[in-house]
Amino acid sequence: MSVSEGLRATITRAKRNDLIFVGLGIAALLFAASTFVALFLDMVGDGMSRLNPGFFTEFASRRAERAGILAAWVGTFAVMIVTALVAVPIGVASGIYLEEYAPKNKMTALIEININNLAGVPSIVYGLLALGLFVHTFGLGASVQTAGLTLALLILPVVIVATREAIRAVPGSIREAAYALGATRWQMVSDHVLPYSMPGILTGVIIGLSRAIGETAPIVTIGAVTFIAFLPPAPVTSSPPFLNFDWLSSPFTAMPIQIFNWTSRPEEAFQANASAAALVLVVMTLLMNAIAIWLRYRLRRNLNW
Amino acid sequence: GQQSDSPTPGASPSAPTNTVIGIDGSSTVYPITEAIAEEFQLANQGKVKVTVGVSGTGGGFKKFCRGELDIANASRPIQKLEMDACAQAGVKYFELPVAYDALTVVVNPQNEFLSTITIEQLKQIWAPESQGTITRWNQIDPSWPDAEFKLYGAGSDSGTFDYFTEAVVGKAKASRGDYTASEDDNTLVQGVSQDLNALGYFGYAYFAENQAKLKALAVVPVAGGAGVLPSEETVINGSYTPLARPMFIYVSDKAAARAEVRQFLNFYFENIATLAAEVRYVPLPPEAYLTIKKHLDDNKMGTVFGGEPATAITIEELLRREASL
Amino acid sequence: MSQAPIAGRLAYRRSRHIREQIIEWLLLSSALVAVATTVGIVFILVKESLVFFGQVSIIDFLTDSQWTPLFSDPHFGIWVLLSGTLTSSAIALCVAIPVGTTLAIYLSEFASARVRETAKPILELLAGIPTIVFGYFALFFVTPLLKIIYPELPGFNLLSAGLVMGVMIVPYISSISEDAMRAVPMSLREGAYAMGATRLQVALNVVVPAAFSGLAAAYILGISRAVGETMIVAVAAGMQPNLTFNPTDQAATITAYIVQVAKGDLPHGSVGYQTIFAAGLTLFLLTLVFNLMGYFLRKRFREEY
Amino acid sequence: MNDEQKKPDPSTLEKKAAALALNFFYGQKQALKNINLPIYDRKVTALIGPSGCGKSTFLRCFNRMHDLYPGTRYEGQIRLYPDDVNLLDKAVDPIEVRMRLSMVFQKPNPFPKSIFENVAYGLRIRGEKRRSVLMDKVEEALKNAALWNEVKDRLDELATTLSGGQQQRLCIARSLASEPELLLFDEPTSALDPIATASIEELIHQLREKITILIVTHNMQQAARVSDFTAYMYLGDLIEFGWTDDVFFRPKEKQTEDYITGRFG
Amino acid sequence: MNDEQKKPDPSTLEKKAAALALNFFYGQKQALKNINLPIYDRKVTALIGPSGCGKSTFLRCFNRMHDLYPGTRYEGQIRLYPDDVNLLDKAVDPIEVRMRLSMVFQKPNPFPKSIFENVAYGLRIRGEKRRSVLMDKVEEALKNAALWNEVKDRLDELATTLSGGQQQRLCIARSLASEPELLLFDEPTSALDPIATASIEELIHQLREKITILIVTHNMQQAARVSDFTAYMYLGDLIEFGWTDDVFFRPKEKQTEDYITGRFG
Ligand SMILES: Nc1ncnc2c1ncn2[C@@H]1O[C@H](COP(=O)(O)OP(=O)(O)OP(=O)(O)O)[C@@H](O)[C@H]1O
Ligand SMILES: Nc1ncnc2c1ncn2[C@@H]1O[C@H](COP(=O)(O)OP(=O)(O)OP(=O)(O)O)[C@@H](O)[C@H]1O
Ligand SMILES: [Mg+2]
Ligand SMILES: [Mg+2]
Repeated sequence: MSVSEGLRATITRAKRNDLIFVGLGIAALLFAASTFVALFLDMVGDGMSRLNPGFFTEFASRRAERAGILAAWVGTFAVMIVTALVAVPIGVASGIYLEEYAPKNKMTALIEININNLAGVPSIVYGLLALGLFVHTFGLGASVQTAGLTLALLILPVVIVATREAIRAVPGSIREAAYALGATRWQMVSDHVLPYSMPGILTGVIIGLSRAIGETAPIVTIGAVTFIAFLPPAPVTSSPPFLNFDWLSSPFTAMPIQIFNWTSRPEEAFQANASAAALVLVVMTLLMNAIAIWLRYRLRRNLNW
Repeated sequence: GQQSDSPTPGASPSAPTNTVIGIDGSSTVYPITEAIAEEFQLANQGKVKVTVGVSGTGGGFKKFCRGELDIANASRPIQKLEMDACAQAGVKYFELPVAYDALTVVVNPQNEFLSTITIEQLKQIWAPESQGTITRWNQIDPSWPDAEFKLYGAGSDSGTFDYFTEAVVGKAKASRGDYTASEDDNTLVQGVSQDLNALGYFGYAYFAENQAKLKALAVVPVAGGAGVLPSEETVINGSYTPLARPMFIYVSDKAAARAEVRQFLNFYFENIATLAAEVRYVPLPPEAYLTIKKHLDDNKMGTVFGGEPATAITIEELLRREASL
Repeated sequence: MSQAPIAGRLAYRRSRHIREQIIEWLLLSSALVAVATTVGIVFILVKESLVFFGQVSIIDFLTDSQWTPLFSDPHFGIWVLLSGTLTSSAIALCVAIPVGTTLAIYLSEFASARVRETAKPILELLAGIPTIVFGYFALFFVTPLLKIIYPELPGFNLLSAGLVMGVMIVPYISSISEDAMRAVPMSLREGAYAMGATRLQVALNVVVPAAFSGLAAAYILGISRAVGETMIVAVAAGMQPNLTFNPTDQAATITAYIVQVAKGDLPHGSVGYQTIFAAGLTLFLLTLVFNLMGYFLRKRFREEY
Repeated sequence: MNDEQKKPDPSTLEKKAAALALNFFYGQKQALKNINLPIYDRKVTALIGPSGCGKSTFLRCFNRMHDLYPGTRYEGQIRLYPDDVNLLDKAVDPIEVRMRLSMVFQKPNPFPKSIFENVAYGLRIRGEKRRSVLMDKVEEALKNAALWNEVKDRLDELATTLSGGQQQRLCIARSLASEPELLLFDEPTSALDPIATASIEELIHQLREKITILIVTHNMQQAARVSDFTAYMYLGDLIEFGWTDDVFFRPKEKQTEDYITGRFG
Repeated sequence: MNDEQKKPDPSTLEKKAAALALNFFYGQKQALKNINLPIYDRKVTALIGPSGCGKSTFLRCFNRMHDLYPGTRYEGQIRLYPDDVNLLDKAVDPIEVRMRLSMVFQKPNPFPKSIFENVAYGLRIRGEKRRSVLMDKVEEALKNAALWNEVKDRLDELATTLSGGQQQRLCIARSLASEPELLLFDEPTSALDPIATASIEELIHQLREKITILIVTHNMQQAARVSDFTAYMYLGDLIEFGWTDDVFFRPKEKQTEDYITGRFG
């Protein structure tokens, strides 16, 4: 090709910069990945020895080798159920409102700024809110429901934002098709927008929950208990009315609290417990994320507009 | 029913097997109460449930005085503000000392020149006025090396901090600020064990579990006296002073009226001597427990400290005060 | 226009109309939960802070150079905590913004679809790790590592807390930035490629400016996360309130202070305890300022492809 | 132009709808200017004109599509016969209008649901739940859209797996299933290949036996092929309207002629 | 068709480029089939054909745009004259190719930068840093693109604030600034209104004095108006190529005639 030598030199230089950047990109990727690997191996090294079945089926104990995370994982599980049950309907409804209903006015702008802001409010501030509002004003105590509600508020912006993004990805042509057939707004939303944006919404919910599951600061602030050698009452009973909501007001402990507590124990052996519990927690979040990725992949296959 | 005035979460009046004894408060007292709760539940096959939280002494009293707790763990006596809150809410309480903790002054194990320290020297090191001026070992004692020391101590939000400052500096909460503070004593252990010029203090349990990494100093209570190392013996005989401090549980009158709480308290005092030692605290002499237990039986409520911080309370002194109730 | 009664087949159906209205109200009220949350946060923080400012002058709060609220000689200079917060955040951002942006550019513009689809979920996993785990990672892994290079480094320091916090934030920044860059239409890139630009030139000259508002959003969220992060600094930065901007010092941050006092032994209602609300309010306002800045930046530079 | 022989005076024909002095505004921008246009019953009316002249805007007035977007404003009337009501009247429920006037869009937009559910959707929102009725109507609509043979064995498959031309016929079947009185087509073949286009044109030919059709197209050849009447629009004005072969071969307006012979602008 | 009088035998004309036995594949799918097409120097060659026939695909082969996407494959040659190199050769750097062959796209795609920076961009990546040189060339390019008068007072404003037609002319100016040898236009007016379209067509008229142009259009009137040569493509095949008025008025192939008179499919 006939381009001037000067130009060719410029091109060569530009292409060299390209290569350098690729190097940087890969380095950044390796940096992030290796941190993760180091962290993971660190935990495995410290905690692996404690990961036996008993670790999952025993309550906490003052003897490190006897202590398990039964109450912690059940508590985390119960709290996550409340969180999901509260955050998902409210968050999805808010997202629908903002995308499909809200007129473009001051109030909508206010709600939007507000949600954006909430997404950046430090989790510890939610803890203070929960302490003042749920624990003291509403008298809900340091219970499953308080923690669930607190974390629900915490992840609400995540769910709303994910919902809105998923809804926005549904092309306008689908909406117009439904309207043109005589669908009302709600029929359009419930028959089309909502089902088609499900993968995105679910991903957002799971990512929100996986953030909530590892949150320590807010639950520490509301004062979750640490030693608890029993489980919340079962939600289903053998006698009518078969449902039991006592578990909501039951005291509980959660994985991050358990970890936090064990790390501050004087006995060295508890550090292994803490690592093992942290490992379990990380694996739990990994699993949730993996499910989110899988769902996103599975459900999106059907949606090629 | 017996529960109506005790809105302990999860309590269900119709099913006494579901009864929960709610305990919360100091993280320092926590290991003792946890050990007791664990054994108690085992002994009971879970018929009575116990929860133990760590909201801090203040957080514990806050809930306690709102009637939300049955028992508050406290690493210090109840204070004026909290007494008022309790009085206002009509919560009366039994104050029950349960064990002693020996605040331990530690240095790096490779520290050759220090094995004994006087309260006077500690005061010089920790006094607020020393901040920025007294920073080197040889400023305390010319025979010590000319090197900067690094201080490690309890967070200023903790009872440990209050007690140490009162006992050493002479005024609660009076301390220099340029030291590494942590609520998590393990991080202090970590700090001292890695730092040749470190000096720190924390609960005895953390020293006991990490003896290989730390060196405890013998403390000389009054000038010219002999240094005393912290141990069960020196605490009980009162020679490890002023850094031995009592720890308490507070039981609300309404809770104390409940059978299962009584049962729990009985269990508490039957087993405290062994269990406290197991978690590295110093139990009181058996006769002390009898006296304390008797308050409960005699319905003697209230505090013997009048809402003031107190230091240098040897077991003897404590018992004297208790007797006055 | 004729206002004559409309033939039955075209008139409004009342029942349908009312049902739609009710649904809209329900959705709106969900959206208002987010507003209520903010109101709740502000209410609790302001209410409790008023008690505090009743006893401590706001001037002292803003100008005092010492933070010893729990000492016998109390000082309430919030700048001391702010300096810790700002320094640790600045360190974190120094890591997170370059690494995150490089990664985003690499993944969006250079990497193959395979690499991208593998790397993104892994990065998102990093975001899902409980921060308390990161905290101990900083204290027991990173600090000793740094000490090899710089033996003078104290066991607690802002540097390692900030670095680890930066790593924690990388996925937030890279993920959101990458989404923003991928949303830049291919036609813009093709415009530049067609002129003979290299990949890096296209990325830096076209894609990055076009995705600016998305990048701004990512950075702002990163800042909010850094400022609001609690457990990492609580564990690894030391708890010594120091008016310092030196990364190798130890220092307390606002969040670490709050979480510590929240579970400490102070009597509730005392001035010392009340400080956590004043500190929380400061933190809230700080993140609010950043988030509003982000909002207006986004609005101002909203992409019009 | 296929019906050249039998070409009566339009005024003798029955009207299905008519725009009367219709103006339309996007915010400040006027997109339609005083349009008067009859739509004759069971005839195909084509709307042609350069891009941006307001063809789609006009079409979307008929089923009140603009109501969905804020800042739009109608003036004048669109009367629907035989009811003889103004579709644009505030008292008219747009949902009811849309149930009677169906629209097919430029790009095929099947719902990402099964083929069956796509066609049944119009009936479902009308409250029809009986599977057998749905089945019958779906079959009928697919037959009318000349798609039945191709999809009868795969009614449960996702509609998005169909080819472009099939998707567009599916969208037509979806519109037909609820038996609309007027079918609105907005450039229904512009996203399709020639073969698919031919099949849609063939379909329009068949449908006009039973149904009134208003079709927007940018393709003059197509307008010439499928329509009975043609309206030529330019920058929001209706320039000319008449029998298709008149408009194409004997245009009254110079502007129309220029456009049709490719000399405008 | 405007140059009917002086219409020499094409073989006497100088070639700027030529496709020789060109095949192109998107993965398994063959989009171009054995295309042989000369592009004459300083003439406008129009590519027409139904949607999906491969016009854009062909155009994009010239500046190796397909290299950006994985799974694409070229076979055959595109020779560029006077160097007489094969543009598709692996040894040829696509960046160098793109620096000599400029492309204007269907939708205006100005960079989110100032008007000045948009036009200067090609020069900047060629390493030109002198403000005065840049200024001169930008002015010249904007004048050539008939945009200078409209934007000379607002060169520092964001290019996205321009109207659609102005944006497209800006994109043309951007291409012109780096003095390309061959300009590739892919439906440059399809997103524009008639007035903007007319201004772009006028511009093409002026440009062909200096530069070779290859333009894809779906608008046959436009092809007739602006081009010297026309190529008709169908489903990846080149069906007919010749002087524009020959192709339009004396097509050799029945297929071409059908398409042009609107009877294809
Ligand atoms: N949502 C809108 N807001 C403002 N103006 C609009 C909107 N939609 C269309 N317009 C304008 O209204 C005019 C008519 O647009 P319309 O879409 O009806 O044209 P059209 O004839 O269908 O063109 P095409 O053949 O390109 O589809 C155009 O000038 C267009 O820019
Ligand atoms: N990225 C791609 N991957 C696979 N097939 C493609 C891709 N892009 C285009 N095609 C196919 O290649 C063929 C030619 O497409 P091309 O875009 O070149 O058509 P065109 O003549 O430009 O059509 P139009 O007038 O609609 O722009 C079409 O069948 C198209 O579906
Ligand atoms: Mg249109
Ligand atoms: Mg094309």
